[in-house]
Amino acid sequence: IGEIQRFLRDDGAVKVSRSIKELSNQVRKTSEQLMKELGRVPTVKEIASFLELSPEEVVFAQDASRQLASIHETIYE
Amino acid sequence: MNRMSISFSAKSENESFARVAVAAFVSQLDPSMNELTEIKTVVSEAVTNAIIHGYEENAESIVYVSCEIDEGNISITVEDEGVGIANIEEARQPLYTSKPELERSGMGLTIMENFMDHVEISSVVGEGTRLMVMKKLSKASAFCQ
Amino acid sequence: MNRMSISFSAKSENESFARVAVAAFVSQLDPSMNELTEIKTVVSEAVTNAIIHGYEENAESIVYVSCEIDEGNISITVEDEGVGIANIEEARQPLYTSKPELERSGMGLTIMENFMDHVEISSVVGEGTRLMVMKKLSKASAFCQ
Ligand SMILES: Nc1ncnc2c1ncn2[C@@H]1O[C@H](COP(=O)(O)OP(=O)(O)O)[C@@H](O)[C@H]1O
Ligand SMILES: Nc1ncnc2c1ncn2[C@@H]1O[C@H](COP(=O)(O)OP(=O)(O)O)[C@@H](O)[C@H]1O
Ligand SMILES: [Mg+2]
Ligand SMILES: [Mg+2]
Repeated sequence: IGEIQRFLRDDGAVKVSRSIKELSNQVRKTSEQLMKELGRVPTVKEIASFLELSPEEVVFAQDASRQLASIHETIYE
Repeated sequence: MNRMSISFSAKSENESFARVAVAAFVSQLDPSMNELTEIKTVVSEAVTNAIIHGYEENAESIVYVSCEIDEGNISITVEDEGVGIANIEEARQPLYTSKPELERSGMGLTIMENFMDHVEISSVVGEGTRLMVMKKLSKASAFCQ
Repeated sequence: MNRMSISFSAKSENESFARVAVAAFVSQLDPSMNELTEIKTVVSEAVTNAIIHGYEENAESIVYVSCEIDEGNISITVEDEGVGIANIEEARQPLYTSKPELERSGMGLTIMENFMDHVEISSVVGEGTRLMVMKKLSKASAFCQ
């Protein structure tokens, strides 16, 4: 099943509601890690450059996951 | 100086769109993640007010949001052409809500005042409401990174 | 049916904002990651055209983007009040660019035609350009999986 999931993800056919969740987890983990390293709350660009995303994409990943989680539940669960 | 505006149907599904659009725009100024969360919360509260109070969830109506950034200063305006507010003083009181039946907390405007440096409301009954909030980003995030 | 529109200063910093705003809005339909990437690419290309060709990077000008979703159908309009296009046939040719000095690829409109089901351009020289693209999300992505 792991293989298939990876395939779907690489293949790009995976739905946004599922894929974005992973990205939002990365944003959260990066934020926690930078907080430890810097001793303060990181800025959005600090997280963006760490993840090689634009700041706007960081915002999208962080927020969309909430909205999309509920779409995912209504459609697939 | 940079400016954007968005408008959208008064549906609660669009609250998330409005929040992301404003947050994505202000991310150009490199706010801290905390400041970003505060701004998103304020946009959510203001847009929700326009949808449920201003328009009473009439999805044909349009909500208008605009945002201007200038150095570390952000100003955000949320407007509706809905029912308006008769008593703005009263509306701003913590815990005051005109819709207790919807389990509203009455804390939306209070939260905005806490997270922003300045909150201005103007409203005409039967014509609509305009909310303007301003925030200056902390120096730390605006200049020293 | 749901609708939004955004407008913003014609600065290249805003391309990423426009792309994310449209992505946040169409995400309501839960497209596949591929479809979302295609849509974001098209918005980038169209907004870049408005900024660099339409307005020749005059940041006082305003770019207008609107988006309508209805079941699995998405339509996106990008408008500018810039110089306009004299010969639309020619502009649509793969590799044609009027700005080879900027190392433009001349592939923007071709990419849009590839990623979208329908691309419509109307333009009046000296008044501006309106680009409308439409896409139907694949059934697979709308219902299966
Ligand atoms: N856009 C608006 N249009 C009409 N009335 C509004 C608007 N925004 C706020 N109000 C009024 O102000 C009151 C307080 O708003 P708020 O503090 O956000 O609390 P709540 O939304 O939980 O009621 C609302 O109950 C409503 O009566
Ligand atoms: N919004 C616009 N306003 C004016 N001219 C445009 C606009 N969009 C496209 N064009 C014209 O069409 C040509 C082809 O566009 P495109 O395929 O995106 O290639 P490129 O942007 O790399 O030149 C441009 O070089 C320009 O002459
Ligand atoms: Mg409220
Ligand atoms: Mg182009």
